[in-house]
Amino acid sequence: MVADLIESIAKIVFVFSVNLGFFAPVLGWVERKQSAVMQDRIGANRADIFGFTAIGLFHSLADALKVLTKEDFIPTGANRFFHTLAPFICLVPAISTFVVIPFGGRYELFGHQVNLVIADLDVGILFVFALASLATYGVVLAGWSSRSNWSLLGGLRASAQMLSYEVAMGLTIIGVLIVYGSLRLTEIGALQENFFHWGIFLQPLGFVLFLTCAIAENKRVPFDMPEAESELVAGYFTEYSGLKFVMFWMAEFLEIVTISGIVTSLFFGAWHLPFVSDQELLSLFQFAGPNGAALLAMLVNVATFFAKVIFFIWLQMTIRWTLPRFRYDQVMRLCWKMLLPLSLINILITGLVVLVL
Amino acid sequence: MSDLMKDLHTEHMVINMGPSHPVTHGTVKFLVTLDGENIVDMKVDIGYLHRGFEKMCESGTWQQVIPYTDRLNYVSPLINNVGYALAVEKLIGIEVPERCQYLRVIACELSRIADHLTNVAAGGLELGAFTAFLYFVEARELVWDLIEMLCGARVTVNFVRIGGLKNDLPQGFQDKTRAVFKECRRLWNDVDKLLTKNRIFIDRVRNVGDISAEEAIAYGFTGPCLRACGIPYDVRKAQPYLVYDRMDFEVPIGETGDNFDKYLVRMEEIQQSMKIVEQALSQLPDGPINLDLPQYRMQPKEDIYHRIDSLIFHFKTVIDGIKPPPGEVYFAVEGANGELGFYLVSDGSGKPYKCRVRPPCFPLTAAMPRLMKGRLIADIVPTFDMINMIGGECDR
Amino acid sequence: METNVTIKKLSNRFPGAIIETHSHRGDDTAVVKKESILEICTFLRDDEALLYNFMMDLTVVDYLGREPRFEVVYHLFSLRHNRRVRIKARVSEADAIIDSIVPVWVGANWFEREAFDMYGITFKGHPEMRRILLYEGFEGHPLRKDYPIKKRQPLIGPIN
Amino acid sequence: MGVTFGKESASRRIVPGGTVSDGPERLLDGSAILTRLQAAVNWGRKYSFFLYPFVTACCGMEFMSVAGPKYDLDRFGAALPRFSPRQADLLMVVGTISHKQAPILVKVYNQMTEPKWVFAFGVCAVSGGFYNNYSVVQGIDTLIPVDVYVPGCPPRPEMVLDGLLKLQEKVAKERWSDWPRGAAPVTPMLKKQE
Repeated sequence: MVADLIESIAKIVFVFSVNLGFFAPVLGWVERKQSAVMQDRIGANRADIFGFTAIGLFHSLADALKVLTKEDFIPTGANRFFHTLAPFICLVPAISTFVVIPFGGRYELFGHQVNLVIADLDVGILFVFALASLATYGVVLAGWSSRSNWSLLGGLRASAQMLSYEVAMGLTIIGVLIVYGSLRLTEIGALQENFFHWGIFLQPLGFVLFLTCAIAENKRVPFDMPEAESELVAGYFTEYSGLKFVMFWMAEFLEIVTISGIVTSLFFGAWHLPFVSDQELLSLFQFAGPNGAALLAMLVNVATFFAKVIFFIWLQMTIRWTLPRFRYDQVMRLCWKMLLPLSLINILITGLVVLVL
Repeated sequence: MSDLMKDLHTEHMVINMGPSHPVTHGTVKFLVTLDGENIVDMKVDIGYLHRGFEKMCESGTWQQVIPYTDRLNYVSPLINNVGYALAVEKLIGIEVPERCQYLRVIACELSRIADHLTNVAAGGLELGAFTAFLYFVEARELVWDLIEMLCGARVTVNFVRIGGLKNDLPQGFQDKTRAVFKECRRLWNDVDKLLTKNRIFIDRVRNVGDISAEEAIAYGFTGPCLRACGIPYDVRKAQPYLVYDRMDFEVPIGETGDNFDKYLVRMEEIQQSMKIVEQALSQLPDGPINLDLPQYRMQPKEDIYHRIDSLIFHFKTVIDGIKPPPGEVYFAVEGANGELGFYLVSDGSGKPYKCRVRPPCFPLTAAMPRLMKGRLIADIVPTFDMINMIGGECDR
Repeated sequence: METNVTIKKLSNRFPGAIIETHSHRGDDTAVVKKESILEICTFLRDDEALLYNFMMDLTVVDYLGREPRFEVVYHLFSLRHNRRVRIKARVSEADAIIDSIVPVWVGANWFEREAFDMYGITFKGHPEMRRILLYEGFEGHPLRKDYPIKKRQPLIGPIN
Repeated sequence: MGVTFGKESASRRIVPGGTVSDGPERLLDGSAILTRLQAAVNWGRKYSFFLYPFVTACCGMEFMSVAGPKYDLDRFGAALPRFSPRQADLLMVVGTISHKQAPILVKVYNQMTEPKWVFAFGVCAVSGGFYNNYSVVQGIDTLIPVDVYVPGCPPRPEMVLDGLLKLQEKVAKERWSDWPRGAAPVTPMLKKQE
């Protein structure tokens, strides 16, 4: 009992410290640096603490300090309650989605079963979708409660876009569910032990469609209609300042991590190394005794998982800085006329193949 | 469906884009009436950068106008300089030496390259293609290096003089040009790959902001926007000035006049302008760059210091200004945005009686409501970019 | 010379409306009566031999001390014949009204508004005769020769 | 004896040497923790300017260059343009401000959230430049408080970077009592119709 409690607390602390303490600030830096590298620039590198600049990493700290001391502004005539609530509604789902994403397998440590996921729900993937839909409310509320035309337009665009892409995203997943026969993310992860059973090989079309929908759901370029800078000034968070504004940003960054985590879990073999099965990994570390071997294997798996996550973060950043922005009607057309039919076709083909085999 | 629409209580939303909005470059206000995302009506309000150009010109001497012309179309100041100088020279009835004419052609075309690079870059930026923007800003930086080498300033150059130029070509200009153009062509190819065949970009710009040739003429379109409609009107070809008749270049035209055609025309003109500069450099004759008419063009500094007659002329032209004979002229050059005309009236004194500029982007901006009605709000972005309204020139 | 074809045709067609003509530095110019400006512009645009389809520029010159005080100057261009012409119409200060040519060239809209803004000349029949470069509330017309160059009319501020 | 500066700072008496002689600051003066905290916050602020580019004229061309790859404003942590004044810290007034534009500039300034700084980019923003006529505001400091003046027509990118470094130095020396600045001390003169 106590061991279970310790295990849960350890996992929660680990996941949240990785997300909030590492990814959220570092991603701000990564985005700046990666864009700089892609554009032949140097990028932020001047902020120093006692002479150390740490290639600009401290700029994230500077941003945080400044934002914390910035005036918090609520427009006159705005709905104060919802205006304050909206960024929280955006941020909380972004943080909590990670609860169901497994970042490692099951290990036998000192006679105790360790399952590296905070909440091993049997409807894990549905939980992800449920929370993703909640984030829509945050955006719409932010747009509506700001009492500004730009915000309102941004909120309207966001509601239409996010709802549409949720439909398409839900359908793209069904192929995966058919193949693995489970909604539980740990189970889907465990089934991808064999390299050729990775989701990307079984569901290549599903992978492309899902990634597209996920980026659109996260409202990043080229799908950043709700905040399109050159059209809507800053979209739904035009009237937000200081910490609340940064909360929207953090939600966006954390969602990048979440998307990468889900893509890794569903399509990229979760925590598995390619060509190395769990048994082989354990036998590789035989020299450390059974407990040591399990511990080492766990570390390797967690590292593998986060390496894959970082790869997908990089991919999303590259897309962000390469492509121009869609027009609003084109985004909707892409969703309803391209992605939706394609995901239906994907389901059909998957079903037929599964039936025949 | 229509019954449903009738029952719904809907009203149009009026929003104010600008004058401080990312797409409007801070100098224009769009009063847009929206039905959802569709533009029902649009009003354009300009004048936020009205700096009293004509009033300032009338208060200075003829030569003192040249710095003000720099700041008309500040993306291609050399063309404004040349246009004004040519107009004054026409008013006086003089023609500058051949070498000067070639150098003015080079200056004009460098400016045109910089202008089109900026325009395409800004278009990319506002559509979210930040990387294409920075590639072309880099290319423009290189062209500016050339301009800086030629006249010592990056943006506001003040290079052309009535009856000549400030200075001759600097040492090593030819080699530098060759190196810069090589790099520019490489960046041009990169941007071409990033944008011209990019499906998202094409979807955003094609069939948006299109206008028929007849309507474009009625609105007074000139320059790349008119050529995109399929009318090959270019002042450099139609009424060749300087030595443009000796240059071998083509005038690219489009078909539908939409934003994609405007973009393609500008991209091709960058290439043609580079060709013109190369030809002009290879044909460049020797000789003086200034007219030997001391009542109009200042004498060299050595003469002013050592000869009393030069000193007197210098004093008279600086204090009183040059004195063109009374009369009026209109002279047009091909600016980066279209026909840039100068209408000058002289009353025989040292100050211009009237110095009017025909700003090419003024009628273009006036046509914005026509181009945007019934479109989506997002279409304002590429259309306004490709119109390339320059505040300094439009509002003067 | 074919350069003054336009002026010849104009003089033949509107003998009473042409006040004077000249071709200083090769720029064909015709000074016409302001009452017939709309008719003349329509003719210049539609006549097969002329076809002035571009209204390139419209401005006003203030000859302070002369009567009539203002000259409205139109620069036209024919794409077909590659030819330019300048039409001028004199307007007095007391009766600073002239017909709008927006029905002929829709592009003249803003040019006429600018002329109104800067010189205070009213264009009859213009769809939207209001200030364009300056703001509502600005008194006077800054490009008139009798407007002091530094006379400011700020919208905001204690200073300026 | 204290010296009083201007109307807007009339409530604050400043002693030569820089210490504020009355107000809440006096109680806090010398409090080591608050001073360190203030230094840390100033450090954060000076490396994290979110710009509001109020670009109107020719200087915009140089502004593009400053943000571009060769000069790269991002090195100093000042590359994120926020077009919503609520989120911006540094108002970059780039170019000529005409009388028609002036109310908008003041409005944008008032909309910005504290702390906020103003950067006058180019001689037109500094003093009106050579446009001394009926339509141009003779320097934006007649409308809003300005922190850094960078002259030049337009200024070279090097000058702009120098101005930014000067502003960083200034921010590093700020005190709690410098904020908030409040709205710009201007009143409408002519009634403007919409």
